[in-house]
Parts: sequence; structure tokens; C-alpha cells
Amino acid sequence: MHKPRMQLLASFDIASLQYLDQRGQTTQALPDFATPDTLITFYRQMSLARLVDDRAVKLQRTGQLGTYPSTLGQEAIGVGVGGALAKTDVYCPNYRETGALLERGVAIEEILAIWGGDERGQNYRHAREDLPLSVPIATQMLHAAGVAFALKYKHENLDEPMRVAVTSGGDGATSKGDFYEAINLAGDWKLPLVVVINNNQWAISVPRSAQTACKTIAQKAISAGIRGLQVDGNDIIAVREAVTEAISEARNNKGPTLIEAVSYRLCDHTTADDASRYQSKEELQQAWEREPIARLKAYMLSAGIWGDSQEEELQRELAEVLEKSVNVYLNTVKDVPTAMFDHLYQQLPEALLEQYQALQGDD
Amino acid sequence: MHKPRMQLLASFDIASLQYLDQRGQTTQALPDFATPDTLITFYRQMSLARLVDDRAVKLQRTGQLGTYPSTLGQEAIGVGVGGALAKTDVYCPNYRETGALLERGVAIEEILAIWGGDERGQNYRHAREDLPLSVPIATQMLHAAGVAFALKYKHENLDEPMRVAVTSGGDGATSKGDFYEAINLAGDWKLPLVVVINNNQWAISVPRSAQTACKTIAQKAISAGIRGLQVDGNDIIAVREAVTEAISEARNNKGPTLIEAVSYRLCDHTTADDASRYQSKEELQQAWEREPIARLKAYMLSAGIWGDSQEEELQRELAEVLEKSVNVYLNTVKDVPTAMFDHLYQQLPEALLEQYQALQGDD
Amino acid sequence: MAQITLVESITQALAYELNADQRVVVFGEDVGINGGVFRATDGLQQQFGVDRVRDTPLAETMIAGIAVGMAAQGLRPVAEFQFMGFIYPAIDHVLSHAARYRNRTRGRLSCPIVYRAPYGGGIHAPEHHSESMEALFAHIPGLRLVIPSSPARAYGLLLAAIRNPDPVIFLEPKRIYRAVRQEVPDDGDALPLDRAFILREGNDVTLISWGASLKETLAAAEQLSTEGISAEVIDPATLKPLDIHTVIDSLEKTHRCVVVHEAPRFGGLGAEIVAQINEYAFDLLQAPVNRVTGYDTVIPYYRLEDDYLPGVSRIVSAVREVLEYSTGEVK
Amino acid sequence: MAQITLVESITQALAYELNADQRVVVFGEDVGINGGVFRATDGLQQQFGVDRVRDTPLAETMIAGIAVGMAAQGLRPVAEFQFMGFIYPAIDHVLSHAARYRNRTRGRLSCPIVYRAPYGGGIHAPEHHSESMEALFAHIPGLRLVIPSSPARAYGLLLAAIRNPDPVIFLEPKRIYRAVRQEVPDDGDALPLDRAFILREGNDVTLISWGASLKETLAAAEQLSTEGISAEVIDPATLKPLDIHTVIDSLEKTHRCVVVHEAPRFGGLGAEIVAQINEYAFDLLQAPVNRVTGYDTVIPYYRLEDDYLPGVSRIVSAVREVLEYSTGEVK
Ligand SMILES: Cc1ncc(C[n+]2csc(CCOP(=O)(O)OP(=O)(O)O)c2C)c(N)n1
Ligand SMILES: Cc1ncc(C[n+]2csc(CCOP(=O)(O)OP(=O)(O)O)c2C)c(N)n1
Ligand SMILES: [Mg+2]
Ligand SMILES: [Mg+2]
Repeated sequence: MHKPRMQLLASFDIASLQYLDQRGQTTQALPDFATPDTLITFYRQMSLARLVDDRAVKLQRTGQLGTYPSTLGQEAIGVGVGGALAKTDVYCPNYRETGALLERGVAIEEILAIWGGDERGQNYRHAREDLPLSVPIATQMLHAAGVAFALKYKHENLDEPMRVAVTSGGDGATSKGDFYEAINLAGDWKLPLVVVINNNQWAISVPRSAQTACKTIAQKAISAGIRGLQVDGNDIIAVREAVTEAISEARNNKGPTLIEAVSYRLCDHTTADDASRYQSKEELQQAWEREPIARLKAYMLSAGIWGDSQEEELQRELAEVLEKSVNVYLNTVKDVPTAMFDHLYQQLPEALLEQYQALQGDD
Repeated sequence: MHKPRMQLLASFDIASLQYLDQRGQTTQALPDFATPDTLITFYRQMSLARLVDDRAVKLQRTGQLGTYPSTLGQEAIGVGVGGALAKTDVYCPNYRETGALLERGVAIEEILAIWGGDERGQNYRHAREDLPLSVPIATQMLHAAGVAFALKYKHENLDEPMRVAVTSGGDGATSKGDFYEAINLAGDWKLPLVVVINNNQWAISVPRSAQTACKTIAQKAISAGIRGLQVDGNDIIAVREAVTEAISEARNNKGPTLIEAVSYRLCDHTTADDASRYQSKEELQQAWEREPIARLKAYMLSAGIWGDSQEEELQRELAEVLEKSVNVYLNTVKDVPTAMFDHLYQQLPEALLEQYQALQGDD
Repeated sequence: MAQITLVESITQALAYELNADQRVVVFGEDVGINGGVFRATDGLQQQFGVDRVRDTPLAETMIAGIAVGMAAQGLRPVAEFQFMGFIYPAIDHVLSHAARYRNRTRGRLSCPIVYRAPYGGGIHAPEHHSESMEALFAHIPGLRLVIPSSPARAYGLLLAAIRNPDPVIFLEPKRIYRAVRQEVPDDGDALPLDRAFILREGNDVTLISWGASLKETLAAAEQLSTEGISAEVIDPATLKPLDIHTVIDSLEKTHRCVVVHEAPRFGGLGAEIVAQINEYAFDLLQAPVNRVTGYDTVIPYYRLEDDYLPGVSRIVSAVREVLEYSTGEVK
Repeated sequence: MAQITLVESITQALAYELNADQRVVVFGEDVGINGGVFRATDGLQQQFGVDRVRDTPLAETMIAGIAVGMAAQGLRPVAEFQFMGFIYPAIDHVLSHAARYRNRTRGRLSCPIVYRAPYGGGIHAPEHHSESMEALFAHIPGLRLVIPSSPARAYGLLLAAIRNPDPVIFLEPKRIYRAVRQEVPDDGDALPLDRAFILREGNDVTLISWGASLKETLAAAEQLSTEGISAEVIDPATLKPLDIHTVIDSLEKTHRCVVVHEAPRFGGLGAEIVAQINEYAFDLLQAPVNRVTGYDTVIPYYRLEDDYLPGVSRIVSAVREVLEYSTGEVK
């Protein structure tokens, strides 16, 4: 058949960023921020996240914690993203967020409290403006757009740097309308927003390949007319660089960016899941070859900025930190039942007084 | 600042199709289907749509019809799309659809009945499998994906041509989650679906430029990993060609296509709207220069396949057709009140009998 | 002072609060230069600028969701849904987030949002433009639900809703947007958010209604009065939390009650009112409370909508029924 | 015959109907190889293939919406929402389309859809995994709402729901998914969709409940029986349309009634039941109907959820209250 002639209107490229390959070797010169101290801090924080996850899973297994979503294998995303924000920026998290929350100053016992069935965990002592964990998939992205609007609205002079909002979600989240509506609005209103997708290849049992026919998730940015790129989500240097750059664009009123960080969920979806029902062992094994902590360690070892004694010292320190928080968590007594009314409205409406008193009487 | 090196993952182009420019001159050789007879039929159908719209607006103004959404200026899209489907395909329309419905065999009196506040209008005598008009924006696109799934599911041999679903919506609809979720699923499940966007530049008072930062709406296809293209929506030859081609791809199990048809709403949003509040006169005037009926007529005149006597004859015929239907519409008596129960469930549940009888007693 | 309509009183309240409080931001589809499809935001963008009165892309989930983030950052978002029939994609964010943010974070963050929408039937509009689904929101913990029925109440209640520290669903009975004019002083005085209004005093029967149905309810009361029947008419207006005490007080006098609403009967707010009367005033009742409501059908396209909506005659008959009722012997 | 749990009876019913009717298609998040997060679809994809038992992308609006199109084309979609807490983005399509398609097209097209979701609290799950928002659906005209409370009823009612020519919301009380085992013959016999079940006969008081709360309601009845109080327990199960006659018949004997549900009280289905009792059985009542319900708060994170859920002792006290009630003199 005769092909009609068409006029080209627009072209788009999607590209990917990496500094460390899976053996921990550099694929290009590292960015300036990647000093030995910074890398060691990255390593420490990722190691802490992994320890917290591990401990949380054990607490769940022994009936001391509810369902828990581990970030095993995705620590470079959590730490890479969470640490890229300025203190005054606002993080609008997903629920699989241990590394990022630690970076934001949320206490381990707060994280445990949330998954331990206690709303008080979300009343962070630090990061008081960060949004709470969000369980309904992708909804937080719209909240983040609202936050970004507010930050821009409250900012007097758009020629000066702004506070920004950063939000995160999974690969599964990119199938949901909220995600598209959020990025479309962010593009439309040029909001200071960064959206990071933790593409860990799975939405519970549904593989990334079954979520969308897209080659990359980054290309979904094109539907909103915003910047989109992919990073190696197991390379914390790449993650941090990309997010920092995107934040800087947002800060300077250059609008939003979508970042797809490609990683792998090395754990069950949550402690309520059994990934062996749907995940091939080989795929999992191969994914372990690419995991972020060993990779960074390999680089640090080869660069001579890390060694066995430091590793031992670090593990000892982290174990102590963890232990302390776990104890705080385990020793927190249950809230009073009437707490369920205390924060429902700013002031208890008269119409609820009777129920409040009934509940009190029940105690 | 030093720019990091990135690896290219994917590239995408968005292009546009046109055969007739705004003066009715060909910009490339016409496709084979564009015989004089076909063009005359196009012209007839677009003219009929315009007459129906005009009459409907007058009926509304005189209190004989409810709120009505005219398709003025967008007849090439309605007729171009509606006529591209095979009889057995399923059309899943938006609400601004007069031209397309006429092509599908829906009677003028049925269209009037719908906007005249009578559900019986949606009980088409023909096109019995087509979905009803959809008022909640973009929802019909998900229904269309469901229809497309069913057509594929019921089809025995995927190597043989399938029935397909075609759906339509406005530029405003492309901001809504339903649109993205529908095209993403269609790509993911390789559904026999064609999505046509009538980009008439306005969503009530909100201009296309305020809906999205995208340069084109066609590029939103990239977020679903499906084909996307733009056509000149005032050029019925381009519209018909693009839709026919997309249907043929879908029919042959090659998956969905998104088509952006660029046109202009030359009328108020509906009879309840006053576009002069937000629309500039010059823009409107310029848009009139590009409208589809005059354009096709100019070509037909220059090609010597149309003349004054044919025009007169046609207008006489169409006026007659219209008059007949309007009379049927105006003479249809109101349904019985209990009709509101008769089709709520297949069988009236016992629990509703009392209400049914009360309503009967009220008559 | 000029007399204004209900929809104008909405505009007046919005303007007052936009002026008084920089944190207030109005947004939704066509609220800008077009002033909203009902003109509720007429002139506000011109007066306060596009940053504060802003058209959104067409996406109701988005409208609901961004309000949560804006509120968490201390703004006072006032979001408009063009019609109640298009509010449903917003329910997830209203229910799962706006209504829960304060509780979820134990007071760290909160959602002082007003979600506005015109609602109800009777204007000969197309499908989905005539919905009365207030009961869906009334069931959601953490929300307030407000429905004004006069220009003055609309003004005072909307101000109260915007100033309220928690999320409010504010439904505007569009059938009476322009039904009456009143003098509404632009004094910034808010009304309380948990007090029912007694619109007409009476001794024989208590009629409870809200929104546009009050028009027929008051007309029915008027008609009954010509027969010597004295009906008290109560507009709860702040439907959640509900001021049941005003109703009970009235029942102390009347002992008989009819609830009128245009929403479908099954699971409508009438049911909750009957249930609370049953709980708090069982011994006061001399007849079962009667409900005059929309039928348990989809509200029809407009040619049949008058057959659907509770009219004066249905209300009057219902009142007659409760007045004629005499308690059986079974107890 | 093997004894099976409620969730296994769901699987059994799905398998039966997938086998019997080529038009049946099961889909949702993780319903495929994973068999659903509660294993309700365990083994079905393996048995019936990916075309008939299909994982969807993660999008609940989409799940609800495609079901409408599938049904309009004559299929019998059975859509799973992973938890009721994630069903809200689906409400628009359920309310605006599934429930209206037949009426809108005057019978030309229809939506024989089953929307399934596990619901209710008490399993120590994270936030949003414990919702009981059945009242939202109960208010929507054109829907049916079904909640089974035993393996046998789950089997028979799910078969009926799938075969029903109109849309059904089918909520599964996940707290009792595995609470008891029963012999459930796989005979394909459906139960009627508009008949309440009397789970226990009694003369002194009528207890009405559904879903998982029946566990505590039956336990309360048992406890009361040791005190010589004989409680009749009714499971409406098909909550919309509601079979109120079975309730009224029971009240002819008992004259006293308690409704128990775990959903928030205000605007819950208990209210509608009380309202209908008021309408149909006013003279039968010797005490106000009592409601034992979840509080009008968000269901708390799990450490407090037992304080929220109606327990045996609250039900027992409520029964005592209605039994001790003696009608005042006011009337
Ligand atoms: C709206 C919604 N639907 C369903 C769920 C149940 N659910 C929890 S996590 C999950 C998969 C999420 O996948 P993804 O977005 O890739 O994030 P990941 O868990 O892999 O980090 C699902 C379906 C939910 N939480 N919210
Ligand atoms: C979900 C929803 N929100 C709002 C409306 C009200 N409304 C009707 S048409 C319209 C604009 C639609 O614009 P577009 O999609 O471009 O279609 P057009 O009317 O231009 O053909 C709006 C906001 C609606 N019908 N549905
Ligand atoms: Mg994932
Ligand atoms: Mg448009």
C-alpha cells in the first residue's frame, strides 16, 4: 500500500544514566559530590536501611510487627532520593520507603510504629512537613503536586530558588490515573516537583512487562510534556546525581522531572507475600548480582577508601543504633482507644461526644 | 557544570497527516478511496450534521430541546471517524457526536430525544451494540477498552481480522486518568482499539494550551507504548485515512492507535455556554478559515465534481430529511413515569414494588 | 443593600475570604475567566489573579488530590467540582486522605479543604447533572457535610466551611441558585457548622429537609397551614455532624415527623435521621417517621425528572399520613 | 466431601462458573499466577488460561470501567478489587455506568458484572486494608449488594451474583475467610439474591448483622441463651435489595431489635434497617432499635482496631438495653 507523506511535529529521546556498573567499576568519571566521605555515608545509610528491613521482617515473623514492605535491593533508591532533598523540601513518599525516611530524619522507631499498627509513628519528630506514608497506590503523587503548588504559591520571587516537592512510587503506580494526572498538572503548571519511580520490576506478582507496553517508564514523561530519564537504580551515585539535578531544575522554576530508577525487589512484596509463587529463582539470582550495596562496596574497596575493619566497626555501630530503636518501639505502650477520636477533627464535634464517652466507658 | 554521559534508550517521532489544505488544495496525492462519489458522500454527511446541529440549537433556544452540544466546525471528525468503522465494529462515543452517530445509522430523532431528556433516544434502532453517549468525560475510553477486550476474546483465530472498538473524546479528556489507563491497558493487552481525540482547542473555557504542557496530544500515545499520530481534523480525507488505517491495524491484531484530530469548536461549548466570555473574536474568525465543509467544497468545485445545482438539490433533500425527523421528535409523547423502574434491573426486585406502585398511583 | 441570589452569595463569600486570607486558593474546571458554569466564581480571577483563582486541567481525581497537598502545606484550598455527577472520581482522595490526614498524622498535618459542588435535579439538565448523592459523603468519618438553602445561609456557612480546620463537602442546591434574592450583608460573619435552622415554627408536625427540597417542603407547610395544620420546618444544613437536638426538641412539641430529600430513599440521609429519632425520641413519637424521597432509581433524564422529585403533594400526603396515624394495640 | 473455608468456596464458585459459562472472565490485580493475595483465585489461571483469569495493570478505575465494556459485549466479567480500601477509584464507573447502562439504553445494553472485594477489619492489616464501606454502594440505585457469611452462602450467592443479569457488589468478609470449614457441595446451585437468612431462631430479641460481625453476633446470642434470653439472628446477606419482610416477621415475635455492623454508624446500613422497621413495624416495637456499630471514626491502625470493632460485650449490653427498655408515658 502507498504510504502517505506525513509532517514531523516532534521528536523525543529517552536516555539512561549510570556511573558504577554491576561489578562496581566506573563507567564514566564520577560527579564532584562523590567524595570518599559521601560514598561512605551512602554506604552506611544503605547498610542501615538493610538492617532495619531485616530486623522488621524478623519482628513480623515473631508476631511483634504487622505486615512490612522491605526495601531489600532498593536501598540506593531510598537513600539516593531521600538524601537529595534539602531539609526544607517536602518529601511525599510511597510506602516502601525505609531508606528514604531514614535520610529524612524519621526515627527507626517511628517507622516501626507505623507498621506496628500505631498512627503515632506518622507524627514524625523531624521532617514535620513531609507527608505520611501513602498506601493507596499513586495517590501521593497528586498530593505532591498540591504541595509543589503550595511551595510555589508561597514563594515570593520565582527568580530565586524555591522549596521543592519530591514524590516516589513503584512501577505499578505508573498504571494508575493519579500518576498521569499528577505529572500532567505538574508540567502544565510548571510545578517544582520531582517524581521518582522505583521500578523494582514487580507490582506484587505482576511483572513490569505486564504493566505497560512501554519500553521504559521514563517515556511516560512525554505524555506530560516534561523531562524524563532513566537511571540505574542500583547505582546510588547515578540516583543521587539525577535527583539532585532534577531538584535543582525544579528549584530554579524550570518545572518537573520524571525519573525512572531501575532496580529489583530482592524480597517478597511484603511479609504477607510469597514471591516464590511467581518469581523465577534464576531471575532473582541474577538480580542479586546487580544489587546496590555490594556494588558500592566493591567500588570503595577498589578505590581504597574502605576495608574490613571499617566494615566491622560500621556493623557494630549500626547494630547498636538499631537495637536502641527497636527497644523503644517494643516498649511503647498502646495508645488509649479514645485517640481514634482525638485527631479526627481539630475539635471533637458535639455530635460525637456520646460515642467518645461510650468508648471511654468501654476501656 | 559538567554534563554526565547518558545512554540513549529510545527515540520517538510524532507526525501529522494532511491531504487538503485550508483552501481546499491538495498537499499530496489523494488516497484511493477518495473517489468523487466518496467525497460527495462526505460532503453530504457533513452538511447534514451541520444542519442537525443548527436545528438542534434552534430547538433549544425555543424551549423544545435541552442543553445541546453542537459539533459545528468538527464535522470532518464525526463523519470521518463514524464512517470508518465496519457495521459490526463497535463505536464508543463521547457526547459531542452528531456526525459520527449519523454515520453509525442512529436516527436524527434518536439524537434529539437524548438531548430532549428521553432515555429512549439511547435505544438505537440501528448500531445496537454501540455504546450510549457518555457524559462523564473520558469514561467511555475504558468502556471501549473493555469492548475491545471482549471482541478479541470472542474472536476465535487472531490471525483473522477482528471486530474493533473505536472511541472518541475531547482534548480535555486527555487530562483525565481514565484516558491514560485506557490507552495503557490497550497497549499492554494489544487490544483492537482506536482512540480518536477531537482536539477542538477548548474544554468549555479552558484552552488546549492550559490542559497540558505537551506540544501535541498525539505524543501521549508514547506513555502507553502505542502508535500515536496527528491529523488535520478539518480535512476529512486525512481523518478517514488515518482512522481507516488504525482500524485496519487493530483488526489485524496489531494493537491500538491514538489519533489526535486537530480542529476547532466554532460554536459555544453547549447551548448553556457563552463562548464570547473567553474566546477571542480573531481566533474564532481565523478558525472559520480552516473549517472542513467549505474546504472540501472548494476542492470539489475545483475538481469539477460539484456545482451550484447539486448544492441546491442537496440542501433541499437534507432539509426534508431533517424536517421529517424533527417532526417525529416533537411528536413523541413523554414516556410513562414508571419507565424509570422498568429498566433499572432486568426484573423489578420485590423490594421496589411498593415504590413502583406509589409512582403509578402518582400519575 | 442589594439583594442577591444564592449563587451570588457564594461568590460574595469567596471574594470575602480570598480578600481576608492569602491562604485561600480557588480552583476547578472553568472557574477562571468563565467564572464557573453557574458563575459562582464570576469575576474572582479578574479580581484576585490567576494564582489564586485557577482553572485546572479536566481531572477530578486530581482536583481532589492536589487539595490535600495544598492543605498539608497550610493553604486553604476551595476546590470546585462542576457538577456533583462528576465528583465520584474524587471520592478516593476525600475518603482516604482528606478525611484522614489529621488522624493519620496525629495532628501533625491537616486538611482544611472545602470541596464545593452544585447538586440536585430539576433544572432540565443532561444526564449526570442532577445527582443528590450527599449520603455517600455523610457516611465518611472525618468529613463535614454542609448544604445551604438560602443566600444568607450560603454566605455564612461557606465562610465557616473555609475557616474550618477540617475538610468540608459543601453542596450547593443549584435548582435554587437563583430562586430567591435576599439582603446578605458582606460582613464576614460565619454561621456555626453544627446547628440546625428552624425555618418555620409549628406544633403539629416536624418537617425536615435540606437544599432545594426545602422549597417544596416550605410550600407544603404553607398549604397545610391553610388547613389549620401547623408544621415546623427544620433545615439541618450542617448534615454531618448532625444537630439532632433541634429535631428532638421539635418532636417534644409535635410528636410527628416527615423527612424530605430528593436523593434516593434507600440508605439516604433520611434513614440516619429516622434512626436517630428512633434512638433519642422513641417515646415521643406518635407515628412512624415518614420519608418522602427520590425513588430508588437513577434520577431520570429531564422529561421525567418532575415525576421523580418529591413534590408538594407527596409531602402533604405524607404529613396527612403521619397525622392520621394512630398507634396500634400490638405493643 | 472435603470441608472448605469461605475463601475456598469463593474459588469453588468461580471455577464452577468459569467452567459452565465461557462468557465468564475473572480479572484484577494479582488474580493470576499468584491466585490473589487471599488465594481466592488460586489455581484458576492454571486451569482456565490467561485469557479467562487475567492480571490487570494496577488501576482500579480501569478495572471497573473495562468491566462495563466487557459486559456490554455480552461477557460476564468478575472483577476483583484487592481490598475494599482500593475500590473507591472504581465508584465513578460503578455508579455512573454499570448501575445505569440498562436504564440508560432502555434495556439495549446491560452490565451483568460482579465486582468482588474482601472487606472489613480485624486481621491486623496496614491502613486502608480494613474498610467496611458497604453503605456507599447500598445507596446507589441499580446495584445489588451481597455479603456472604459462611462458606455455603458464599458459594451459592456468588454463583447467583455471576448469573444475575445486573451489576452486583460482592463483599467478602476477609476476617472469616478461614474462620470455619463446611461441606459445600460443588453442585452449581445458586441461592436467591433477595432473601434474608435466619441463622438462629429466637423469641426475645431480633439481632441483625452481616459479614464477619455475625461471628460476634452469634456468640452474643449464645451467651445470652445461657441467661435464658432467646435471640433470633438474621443475616440479610443480600443487603440491596433488602428483604425486610424476614425482619418484620421476626419482630412479630420478638418486638425488640439490635442491628450490628462494623461500618461507621452515621449513615451506615443499620440506619436504613432502623428506618424500614420504623416504617413497617412501628407498632410492633417495644423498644427503640439499637445499633451496635463501628464508631464514626476512621478504623484505627491495628493496635486499636479491637477497640473499634463491635465485640460480643457491646452486643450483649445493647440487647440488655432493649430488653430492659420500657416505653415511657409521653405518647
Ligand atoms: C490503589 C491500590 N490498589 C491496590 C493496592 C494493593 N497493593 C499494594 S502494593 C501493590 C503493588 C504495588 O506495586 P508497585 O507500584 O510497583 O510498588 P512496589 O510495591 O513494587 O514498591 C498493590 C497492588 C494498593 N495499595 N493501592
Ligand atoms: C468528568 C467530567 N467532568 C466535568 C464535566 C463537565 N464538562 C462537560 S464537557 C467539559 C469539557 C470537555 O472538553 P473536551 O474534552 O475538550 O471536549 P469538548 O467538549 O471540547 O468536545 C466539561 C468540563 C464532565 N462532563 N465530566
Ligand atoms: Mg514495583
Ligand atoms: Mg475540546
